[in-house]
Amino acid sequence: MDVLYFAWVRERIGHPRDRVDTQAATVRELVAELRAREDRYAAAFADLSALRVAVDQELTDFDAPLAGAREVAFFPPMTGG
Amino acid sequence: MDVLYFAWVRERIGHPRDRVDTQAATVRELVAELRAREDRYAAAFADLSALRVAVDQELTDFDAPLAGAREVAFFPPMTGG
Amino acid sequence: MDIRVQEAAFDLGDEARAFAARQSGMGAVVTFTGIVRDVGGRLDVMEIEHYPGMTERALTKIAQEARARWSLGDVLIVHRYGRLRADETIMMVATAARHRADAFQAAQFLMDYLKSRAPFWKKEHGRDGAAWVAARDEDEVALDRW
Amino acid sequence: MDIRVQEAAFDLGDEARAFAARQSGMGAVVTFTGIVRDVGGRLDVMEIEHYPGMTERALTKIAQEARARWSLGDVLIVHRYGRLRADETIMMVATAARHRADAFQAAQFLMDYLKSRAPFWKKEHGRDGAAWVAARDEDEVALDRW
Repeated sequence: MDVLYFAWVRERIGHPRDRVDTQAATVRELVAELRAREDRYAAAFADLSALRVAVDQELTDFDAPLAGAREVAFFPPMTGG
Repeated sequence: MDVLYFAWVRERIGHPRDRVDTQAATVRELVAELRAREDRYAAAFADLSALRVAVDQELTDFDAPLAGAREVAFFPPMTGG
Repeated sequence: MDIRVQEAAFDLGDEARAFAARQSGMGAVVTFTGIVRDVGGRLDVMEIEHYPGMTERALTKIAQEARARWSLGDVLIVHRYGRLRADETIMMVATAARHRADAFQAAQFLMDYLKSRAPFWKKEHGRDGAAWVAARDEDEVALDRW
Repeated sequence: MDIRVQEAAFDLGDEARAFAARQSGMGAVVTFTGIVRDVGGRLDVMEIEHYPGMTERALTKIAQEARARWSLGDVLIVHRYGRLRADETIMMVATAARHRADAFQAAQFLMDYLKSRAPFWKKEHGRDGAAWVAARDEDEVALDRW
């Protein structure tokens, strides 16, 4: 599964994407695995209320299932326009 | 006093303005005088609810006083934009 | 404020570009353009009559009111009169503001007032004869929200 | 629908003119343009990051939703990414409709959704360093009206 990071999430983690091999059933479980990797991951995922998530390029929430997902992205609230 | 007509009021009366010598105290009294002039005036002023009035280029109502007024205009509801 | 009542055609793109270019520090520009519609291919000419003198006063007053109500950079109103053909631009308003809500609100306010309070009258000349465009009740109702 | 996500600059006037020219029978055209604001002369560069692929999907979905809700002729969305300077155009939406209420409502809807639901992030680089622009609570609240 590809895990993508944008804006300050990308900066905090230090790179824009990881290739992840996971059995996580939900986004929340995936976040727990990522947090356990290194301090910079723990820092990036410290406050989930400051983050948004997309699964296969659709906005969703942290309880979304990951079955069949190819791409998960984490980023701060969007500021387009 | 100049009395101006626009749109179908002008067409019904047949010309765009009259020079009027009047003692009318209000727009309503001026309308009564104009109605008495000729049938085409009576026709133009038959239904005041279909008309709007401006005194000295400011929208007002038929009870507006005419003291000191230099220009009164009658026209249908506006359709700009 | 740039308020023009003119017979000449204007280009929506040129007006929008020039308006935006003369703003400073404004993050939001909204434009509205009214275009002659030919419903069912019946329109030959849209004739627009106005009340010279009062028109400029009414538009200036509406624009000043918008600037008093919202935090705006600038306001543009261009309105044509005379004989127009289908697809020609009739009029345009533009507003600039730091934030989009002000720009949108002010542009809608300008349009609502201009529709019912600026002395313009439209007459459609077409295949079926000529007729003055009737004011729409909903245009009068639209003023209640301000 | 014309939806573009691009690094290249665009001209608001050219886009507005071209958009209006390809409508037919639409009496109302509304445009919104977002411009880089330099608050207090401190901005050097506004960097816009986006999520290629998801951005286009999100904008298409928002435009389709607008067309489902209002009676529209066409919808344009142009949004840039990359490094922008003060006074450059960031993005633009345009809507065409027979009547002005639909064009205004749809343009505001597009803007409200685009602000908070399209994957763009802004970072300001300036005299005081660099900082990501924070989302505004009022932009999230603005979605509740639709």
